[in-house]
Amino acid sequence: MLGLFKGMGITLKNMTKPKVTLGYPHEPIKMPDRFRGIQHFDPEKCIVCNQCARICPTNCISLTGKKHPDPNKRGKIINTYDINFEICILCDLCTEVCPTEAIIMTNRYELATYSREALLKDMKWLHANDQMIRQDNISSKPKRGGK
Amino acid sequence: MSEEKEAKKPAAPKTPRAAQAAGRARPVPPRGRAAGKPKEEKPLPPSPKQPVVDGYAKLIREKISPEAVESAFINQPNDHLPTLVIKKEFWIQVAELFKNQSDLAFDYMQNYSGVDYETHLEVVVQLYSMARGERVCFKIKTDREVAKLPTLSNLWSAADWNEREIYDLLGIDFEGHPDMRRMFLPEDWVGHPLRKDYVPLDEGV
Amino acid sequence: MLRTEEMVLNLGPQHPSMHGVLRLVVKIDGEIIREIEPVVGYLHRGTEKLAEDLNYTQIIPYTDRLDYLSSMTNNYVVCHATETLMGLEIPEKAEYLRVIVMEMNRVASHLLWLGTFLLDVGALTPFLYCFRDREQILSMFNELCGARLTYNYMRVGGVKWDAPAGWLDKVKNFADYMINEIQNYHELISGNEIFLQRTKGIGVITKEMALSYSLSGANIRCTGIDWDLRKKQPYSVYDRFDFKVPLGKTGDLLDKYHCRMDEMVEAMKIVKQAVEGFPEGGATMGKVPRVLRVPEGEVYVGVESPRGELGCHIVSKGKDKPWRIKFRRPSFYNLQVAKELLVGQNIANLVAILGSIDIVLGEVDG
Amino acid sequence: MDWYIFVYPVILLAIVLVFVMYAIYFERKVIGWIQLRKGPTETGPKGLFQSAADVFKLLIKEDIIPSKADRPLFKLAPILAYVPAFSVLAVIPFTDAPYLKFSNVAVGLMYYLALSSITVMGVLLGGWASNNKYSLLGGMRAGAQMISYEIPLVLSVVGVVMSAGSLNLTEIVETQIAGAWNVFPQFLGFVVFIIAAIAELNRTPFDLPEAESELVAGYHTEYTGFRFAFFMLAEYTYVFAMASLITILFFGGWDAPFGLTFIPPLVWFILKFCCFVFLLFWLRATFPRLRGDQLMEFAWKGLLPLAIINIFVSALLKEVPFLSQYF
Repeated sequence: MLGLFKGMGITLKNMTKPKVTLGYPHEPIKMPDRFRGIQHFDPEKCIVCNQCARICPTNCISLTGKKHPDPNKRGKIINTYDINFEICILCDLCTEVCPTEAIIMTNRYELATYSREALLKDMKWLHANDQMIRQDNISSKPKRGGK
Repeated sequence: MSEEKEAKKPAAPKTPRAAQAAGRARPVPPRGRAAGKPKEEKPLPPSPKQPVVDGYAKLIREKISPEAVESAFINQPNDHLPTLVIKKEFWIQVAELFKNQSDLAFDYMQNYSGVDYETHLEVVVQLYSMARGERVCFKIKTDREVAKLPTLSNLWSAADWNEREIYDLLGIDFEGHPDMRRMFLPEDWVGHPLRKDYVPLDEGV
Repeated sequence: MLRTEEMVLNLGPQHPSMHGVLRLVVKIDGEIIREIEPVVGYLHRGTEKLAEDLNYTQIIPYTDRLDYLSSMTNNYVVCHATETLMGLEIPEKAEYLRVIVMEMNRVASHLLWLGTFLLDVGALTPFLYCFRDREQILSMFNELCGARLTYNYMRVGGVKWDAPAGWLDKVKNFADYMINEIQNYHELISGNEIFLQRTKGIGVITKEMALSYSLSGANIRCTGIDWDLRKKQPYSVYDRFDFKVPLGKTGDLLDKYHCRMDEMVEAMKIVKQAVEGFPEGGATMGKVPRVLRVPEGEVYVGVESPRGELGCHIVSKGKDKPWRIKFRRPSFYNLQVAKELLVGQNIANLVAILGSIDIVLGEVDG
Repeated sequence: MDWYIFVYPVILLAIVLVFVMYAIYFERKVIGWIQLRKGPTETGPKGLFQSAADVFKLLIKEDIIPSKADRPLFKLAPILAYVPAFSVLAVIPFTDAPYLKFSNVAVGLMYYLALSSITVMGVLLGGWASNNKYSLLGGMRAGAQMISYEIPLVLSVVGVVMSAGSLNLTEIVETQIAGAWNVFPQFLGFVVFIIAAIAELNRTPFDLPEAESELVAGYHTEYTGFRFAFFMLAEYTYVFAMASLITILFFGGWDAPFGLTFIPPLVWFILKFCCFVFLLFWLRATFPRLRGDQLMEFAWKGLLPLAIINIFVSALLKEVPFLSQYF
């Protein structure tokens, strides 16, 4: 019988302890800097190297490039850039391979919508998603190639 | 730290295992870039486990049949794992011998998987002996068209579901299995997905 | 004896205590189980097939979703298998970080097991206490790698992130807190007579069963068989830490419970040692080629996940993608024994025994 | 016949309904606090209207009867469960004031115990008529459990009845006011009674009939809408009734302890009553569930002998010169 009363003591003690639950959605949850949320995309930095689309494990990134409008400059600029958040698993590999930090993670995590179509985010939307951008990007990036 | 330990044995992990696989004619894999700094092809230092695997092979040849062992070698990168390729006709006898003989006593099945090599199917069984702390790996090849192997479920109960899984995904029929049904996929599924020539019914998401 | 009619009861795939989408077709006589047939596959996503078309880095996020309660060990096993085959050298710092997160993940996983197991035997409250503590681990993981469940933290050759400033102190404080907190759990649960009644002598696994069914983790250790891969086939830097492997005696649910509780304490001790011996400088990634081409060969490695021996069997043909990758999923092996354990029990025991095996359906179904 | 005979029961029904709503609310709050949560907070200030919203939701829900169910019995079951639950309140005296006693029946206790055992019929019927295997198992468990625990429950109050020399609940209280609260001389009886009462109420650790992790929702798995509401109502009305009964039988009803008579008797009653209700919630948050066979064993091999011993000891001590005033 003692064990039963001991347990009752523990539960009674916990009754007055501060509550640990959060009042979401009234108070938004603050995510740490490294949190992998919805990506922000900066078209000006993108060099259309296609690495993000290639590394993506779920093939949710599709992009097309076009010739640089300035004929003196070489290379391409980005034309369209879509991420399908129906299948994106926010694994962070696209930002890891991006050589110019054109695509980076933000702290935004709310993706619920009313339709599947709304989950297909285009370049404009991703560019406008510029709040709470992750700061800690390059410093701890895996150093590949034995530098 | 296993990686460090291996690194101390020079060249051991970086050398293609096929070199020892006397019985298995395999091309030397492309190396160099993948393994970091290119290194000279050196003859392998003999593995400390070499006598063990030779002993196993000898035992099988003596006790069961001289033809039972197709090849026996040490998988050096994999922590010097003694590996024996057994002909499927003798496989069940070999398994019984290795489980029941008291000085072998491989009573624990660590892993049981199947591989499709396009030319043939293969099951790989890793056994462990709790009493002796020894590991051994068996490989048994079977034909792709008539994929049949004897069941191990009478020896290790763990083989039961694993064989069903292999049957489901690779289409190897285990003869004598008490309940040879698909494990994961529905009964009316067509094909065995882990075969290399399997065509998915539903392309893309 | 009254003759009663047997009845087929279909438990799951949606049922409050089925821990995912397991389905049990049970033939019961009154409440006594006469026959039982587990049906799995409702969560089969074909990870092994998908992985054949992915390169080694891309496989890592997929492993997060196998055993989604201990993604760190899943990450580790695929990295470890690849590294073993490539013969890579891992920086010390990365290995320490790996050990810390794996052991913390073990505690998080055991806490969730504890909560749900007690929920299965009908106690509501410990579940929330377990979640409170698990939550702290998850927030620390969130700070470290930016996710709470699907970490995708490890890479072939190291880990993605170094520990952020002050993180190791947090970990150490948490380890101290947790060791103390487990005493509270013992006070709340271990002495409870109803709990003892529900677990003592129930669902006994014999040594022979454990070996024959290749059980691992607490399911084999509760029978007294000393089988912990961290000791038996040491990987990473586990050989540097001093920890015990808790063993049971009888193999019943209570022993399993105590094994897992003691494992949490031991895991926290490892974490403390790892934080103390944490290397100052150094990289978090070893020397890894840009494109991971794994030399031809075959490898099987097993690591001790919270549920048991998590193995990874890779057949490589020298490409950047594996020819065949097979995960030895401990839940899949452990669940098999349920069929033998459950016949002759009643429904209340079924729920408790099934809960004690600690299965994760993402792992069973692969 | 006075007019209030018709009005007071309606008021009482309203009080019971409000009690049920707020008992559920406080149950969720208390368990929430114990589990370091906040409990309901959204509907109304501090979530006060949460239960009202729940009840409203249940009332406007579609009434679903499974096509394979036994329709008449399926409909009858919740009524059969609820009507006795409310009827038993008729004999409970809340204070000494005459207007708060509905019927001063001479065999009040007997009436309570007899009527309350009808509820198990409703539960059993509901479980059977749903034509659902979980419901059936839940109904069977409920039947076995409630009938088994009724016996120690009845036997444990025999000591109280002997000391009061009456089955009338008002008289039982009055003897306690004159002597000591029954909880002290009848401690063994009290322990047996409270355990059996919790089992009768199907609450943790005896909540087998609706064991969520085993039987989904037990006997009311197939019930929705207002029929489900009736089962819930019956359950919580019994909490109300049982808490009142314990207060009356063992804690002196409205008797003010330590001479604190300036506090009105009704308040004392409510205070004691709330303590028991809180105990139920507290137990629910702490204990795991017993297993069926253990439950039966406990009733027949544990509680029943104890209750019988209690009767004998009470009878014996009634003859001891000094102690007899308490027995």
